Amino acid sequence: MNTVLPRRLTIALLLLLAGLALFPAWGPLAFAAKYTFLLQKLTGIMILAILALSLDLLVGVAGLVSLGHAAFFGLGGYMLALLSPQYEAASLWVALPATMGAVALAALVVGFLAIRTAGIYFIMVTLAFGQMGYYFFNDSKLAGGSDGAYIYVKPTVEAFGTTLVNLESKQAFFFVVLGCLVAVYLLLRVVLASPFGRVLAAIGVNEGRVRGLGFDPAVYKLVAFALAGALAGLAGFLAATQYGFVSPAMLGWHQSGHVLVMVILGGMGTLFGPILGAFILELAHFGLEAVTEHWLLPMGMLVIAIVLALPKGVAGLLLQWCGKKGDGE
Amino acid sequence: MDFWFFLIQVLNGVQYGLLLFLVASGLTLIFGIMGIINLAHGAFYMLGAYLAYWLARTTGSLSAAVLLSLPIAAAIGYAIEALLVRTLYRRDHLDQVLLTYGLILIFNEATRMTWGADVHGVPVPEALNWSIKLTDTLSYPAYRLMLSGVCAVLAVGMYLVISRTRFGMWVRAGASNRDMVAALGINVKLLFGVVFAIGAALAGLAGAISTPITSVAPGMGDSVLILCFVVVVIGGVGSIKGAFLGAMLIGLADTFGKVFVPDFASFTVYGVMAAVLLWKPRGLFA
Amino acid sequence: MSVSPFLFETKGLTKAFGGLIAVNSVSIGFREREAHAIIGPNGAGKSTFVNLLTGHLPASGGHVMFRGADITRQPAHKVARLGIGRSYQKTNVFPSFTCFENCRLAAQSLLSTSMRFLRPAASYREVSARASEALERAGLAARAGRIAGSMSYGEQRQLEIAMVLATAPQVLVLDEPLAGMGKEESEGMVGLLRDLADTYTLILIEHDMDAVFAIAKVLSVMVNGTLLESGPLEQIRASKAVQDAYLGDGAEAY
Amino acid sequence: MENMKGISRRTVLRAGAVVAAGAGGFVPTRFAIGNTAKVKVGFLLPYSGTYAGLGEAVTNGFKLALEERGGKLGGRDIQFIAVDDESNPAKGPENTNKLVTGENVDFVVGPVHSGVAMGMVKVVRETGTITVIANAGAGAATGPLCAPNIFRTSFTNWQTAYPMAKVAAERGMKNVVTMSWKYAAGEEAVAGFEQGFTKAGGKIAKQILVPFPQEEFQANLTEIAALKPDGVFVFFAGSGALKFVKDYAAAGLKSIPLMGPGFLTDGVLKEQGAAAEGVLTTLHYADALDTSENKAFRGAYRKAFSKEADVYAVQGYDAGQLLFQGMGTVKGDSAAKADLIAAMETAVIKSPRGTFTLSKAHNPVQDIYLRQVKGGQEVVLGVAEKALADPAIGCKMG
Repeated sequence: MNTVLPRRLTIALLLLLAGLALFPAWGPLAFAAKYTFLLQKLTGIMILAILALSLDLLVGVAGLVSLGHAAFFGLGGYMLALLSPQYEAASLWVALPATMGAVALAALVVGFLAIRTAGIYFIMVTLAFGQMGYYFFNDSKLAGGSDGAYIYVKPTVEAFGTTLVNLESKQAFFFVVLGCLVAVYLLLRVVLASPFGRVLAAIGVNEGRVRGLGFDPAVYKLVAFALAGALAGLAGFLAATQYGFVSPAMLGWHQSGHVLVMVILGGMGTLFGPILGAFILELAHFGLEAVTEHWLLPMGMLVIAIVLALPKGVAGLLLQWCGKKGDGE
Repeated sequence: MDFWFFLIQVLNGVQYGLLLFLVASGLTLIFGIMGIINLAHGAFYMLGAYLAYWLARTTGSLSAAVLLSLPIAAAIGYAIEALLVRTLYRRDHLDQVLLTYGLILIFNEATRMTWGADVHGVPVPEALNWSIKLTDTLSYPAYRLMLSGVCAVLAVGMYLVISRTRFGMWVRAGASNRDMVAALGINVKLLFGVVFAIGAALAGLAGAISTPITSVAPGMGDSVLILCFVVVVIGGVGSIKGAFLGAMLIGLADTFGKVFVPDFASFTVYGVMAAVLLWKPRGLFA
Repeated sequence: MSVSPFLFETKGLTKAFGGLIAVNSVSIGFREREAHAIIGPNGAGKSTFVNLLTGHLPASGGHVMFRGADITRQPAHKVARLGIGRSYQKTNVFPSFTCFENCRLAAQSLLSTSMRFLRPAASYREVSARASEALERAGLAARAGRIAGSMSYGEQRQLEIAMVLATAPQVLVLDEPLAGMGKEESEGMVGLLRDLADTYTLILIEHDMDAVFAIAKVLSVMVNGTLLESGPLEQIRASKAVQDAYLGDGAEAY
Repeated sequence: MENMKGISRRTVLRAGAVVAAGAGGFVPTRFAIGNTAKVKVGFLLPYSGTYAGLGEAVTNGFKLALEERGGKLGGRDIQFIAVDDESNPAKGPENTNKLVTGENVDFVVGPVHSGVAMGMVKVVRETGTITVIANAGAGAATGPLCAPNIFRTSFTNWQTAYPMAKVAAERGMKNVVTMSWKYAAGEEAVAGFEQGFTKAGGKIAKQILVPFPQEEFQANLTEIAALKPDGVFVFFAGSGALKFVKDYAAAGLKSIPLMGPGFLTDGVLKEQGAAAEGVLTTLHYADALDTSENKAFRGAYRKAFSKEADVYAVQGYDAGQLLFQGMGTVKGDSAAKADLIAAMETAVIKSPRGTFTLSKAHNPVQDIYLRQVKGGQEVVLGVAEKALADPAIGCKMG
């Protein structure tokens, strides 16, 4: 995949981003009473978009189809729950690095074992590890078992005794998550253009050849797995912060499958595609649910229609349009 | 450990394994020959169960219901292959995953719209509604024994078909090298359609004959699907022999896990799978 | 023990797949800057031999020595790092990358490690320079910006060579570089390989005898997994055994 | 091939239209203030998946209660807003938020699933929205997490299990095996039984917990047979209950009394058939309760929905009654929260299950019935425990 996007597409994506960032300005006018809810809904979707982005590094770039990625998402959430003192706030400066570090470490261990396998076997091994994580939190008394656990007070973001951002404010949290989404996207763009990213992308295309050129694919895949895990942990951390609640279902394979669908739907390996995928899937869900209680039926049809009509996901379609009309290459 | 206790637990494990095998064999067949990861396989299991429940109530006979639900499941399988799956052979595996994921949603919801969300059960046929007494408290239900018998017969039958017939040769060829099937000058379209239909029928059959010992409810296929994937992967994708061994392993691991390490019961199955794959990353027979 | 006269050599190298012995105790020595071709009929075990040589397959027995060190058990990526570059029989480039990106990736082996995350790969000047140089040498400089998958077959074969060159190897192991090429394309490639033979140690697997005789100075002949004979071009041409077993079989081979 | 493309494109278009229609659903809503506006009641219930039937029953029961009372709450018209909670705990907070923040509902009624309840409680504790739990029995919701605005018209898992211990002891059982899925509801119920049973001098031979929601019980049934206990106490519901009872009978264990909270047979009794014969259960309701309230309720329910009412419908019905009484006292002024809560706390609900009041933790203080399956019918043997209140350990209210 080319590392530079066509100009038209860049402009279109920036316009979308601006629209999103300005939502707190136009949202109240357009949606009145529903604004606050929609603000939270959008925040939630952006968190899932971060998760989808992190999975795209594995699925779309390195060709590692993980069906256990939600385990790291959930672990991130649980880390915050475990690190938060019961009635006090955890400091973000401590809790976030600790969470991402711990999740990266867990991903490193799982990755070390899983990367020995390939193809459908990799899918299944990651699924198995994901389910193990799910059952760990479901069965152990460590953090509330199947009831889940609460985070009573949101983490504080302070520097020299002054609060920089109050995460209790829904609007502030919206911008924090938006910032994280943009930051993760840019980080992954930078990483993809780096020597590491080039090798990783090459592994996704033709692993044997990469080995022949003198790179050990296993090491690169492992690092990517840990990085994707840490970013999924960040998403989990944000998700846990948003509602102050974590439950084992965060780690389950349904969640993993859901995110995988976002990635494929949006367009694998394009980074911006999975973000669009997250928005499309969640908004479709939201819209369909409002129309019929049998929303799963049209949802299934929508998924199938997109597979049949858009083989490279929504991003593939956009790239094709912009590639044809735009100043491309 | 008491001898009878142990024996019955082995029987329990084997019986569970045989049932898993019936579902998993279709899954591994479809993957082996067609290269399709069919997430909707569990939906066919559910469909078989619902059809059996519905037909058993209309016809009053479970065996008639099972026999009738077989061709229906096969026909639906064939139709889905011809209408949807066929367009995706040249595509990435993941597109197929997505398509069949969409199918799960549709199947689950359509089932609920047709038969409602209630939980249903099918009574054990009178002729088999008895138990074999082994000790004063331990006994074994006859229906489960019959179920194991049917599964075992099917397993042997499948083994013979695959090792002795032309169709079996294609299956073996497909499992080891998919391009070869096309090279053999076979009507690939027809073969794929038939394989998909057979896979659907096997899953449907498993669902149908297990109705008396399970509960018929929406989404019942999902948990079976995951277990069957575990079975297929342990055995080696595309290998019927592997699926059989994998199913036995999972059946026994699950049974004895619950008895000996109840606190880790949910881990045992996935633990066994992780261990097998770390030892043999491509499964036992691949 | 005396110092081996060879840069790269195999000693009794053997590979068995189950009961089938694909490579049977083959010992060949390759001198520095020597163009050495390995020929033999289909199924002689040449490709397997190459895979053993470059660590792509684990050997069942025997040794591979490079600069006096035993590298038999080294994995492919380590072998490549030692300076043994190889090309593949089937076109094996990254089709979604541009021609230049393919080479730049190969040239990243210049860096002590590619575990660098934040600086763009394009900004490593020495890497880009070497990639350009390799493209130049392979005659693809004009094609640098093309998406590899959209280039002609012959160009992709050239790119294959350029990528190997970009890894700055000492030894080039080329597995049928002319396979599937048209006459004109072949001529260009032969010219390129002759040129390379001046600077590199060349190990060439090839069916096209015209090309082999035009490039190689030394020939080894493999039949049924064993080494039939190895020696200078003229010796092999004259060899009765080789003619009987291989060259003599059909005029089409010559 | 061409044709195929046409179809898929049309499907896309149609799906797109549905999405657009959905989006149209949240055009700006007029925001009227004062008592003339409609009261918004939000249902947070499963309308898809395994528990969809339960969600439907709660909804039906609730609507029936209000229709019988003139279809108004405190004189105001009612607008119902239903959100499918998908029985997904991970989405509990978000789905609650959809009602509370998105729709600004005055009341939340739900959910079925305990995990969803935990997520819901988290949100409504912050917003202060008056919430009636119409099923989920998680002890914590009216225990450590109790709050003035959280009510329950159903039960706690403890309540449905504890009285059975006395019954078991009275029947001379000394040695009992307990079994459940390994999840909160089951563990709480089993703990309730064990607490009562050991207090009465009995012994728990073994506690078996199986992974939720797995339904392969053979290994454990064989284990139970080998242990030869005097009785077996289990917590299962829905499809698990159906399957367990059938497997239990098929394994030849019918000679050992099977006991459990009423969910073991409720709703699946007909499907269980002869296998359920003799099963003893305790619950705060029984379909066969011979009271005029129950008969009237069941008749009305059957007439309205051409379906038999069940315990979930009763819980929904009583949630409706509770809100009706509360809103009646404050004359529809839902903004007067303190008065409203006080009115609800002191409400006396004439339920089909029998009259009940609420404890300080806002959980029903109710009779628990002992029931047994006889001749394929659930027969009420009597009251196992009169006016039983959940101990509400950890609740600092009142």
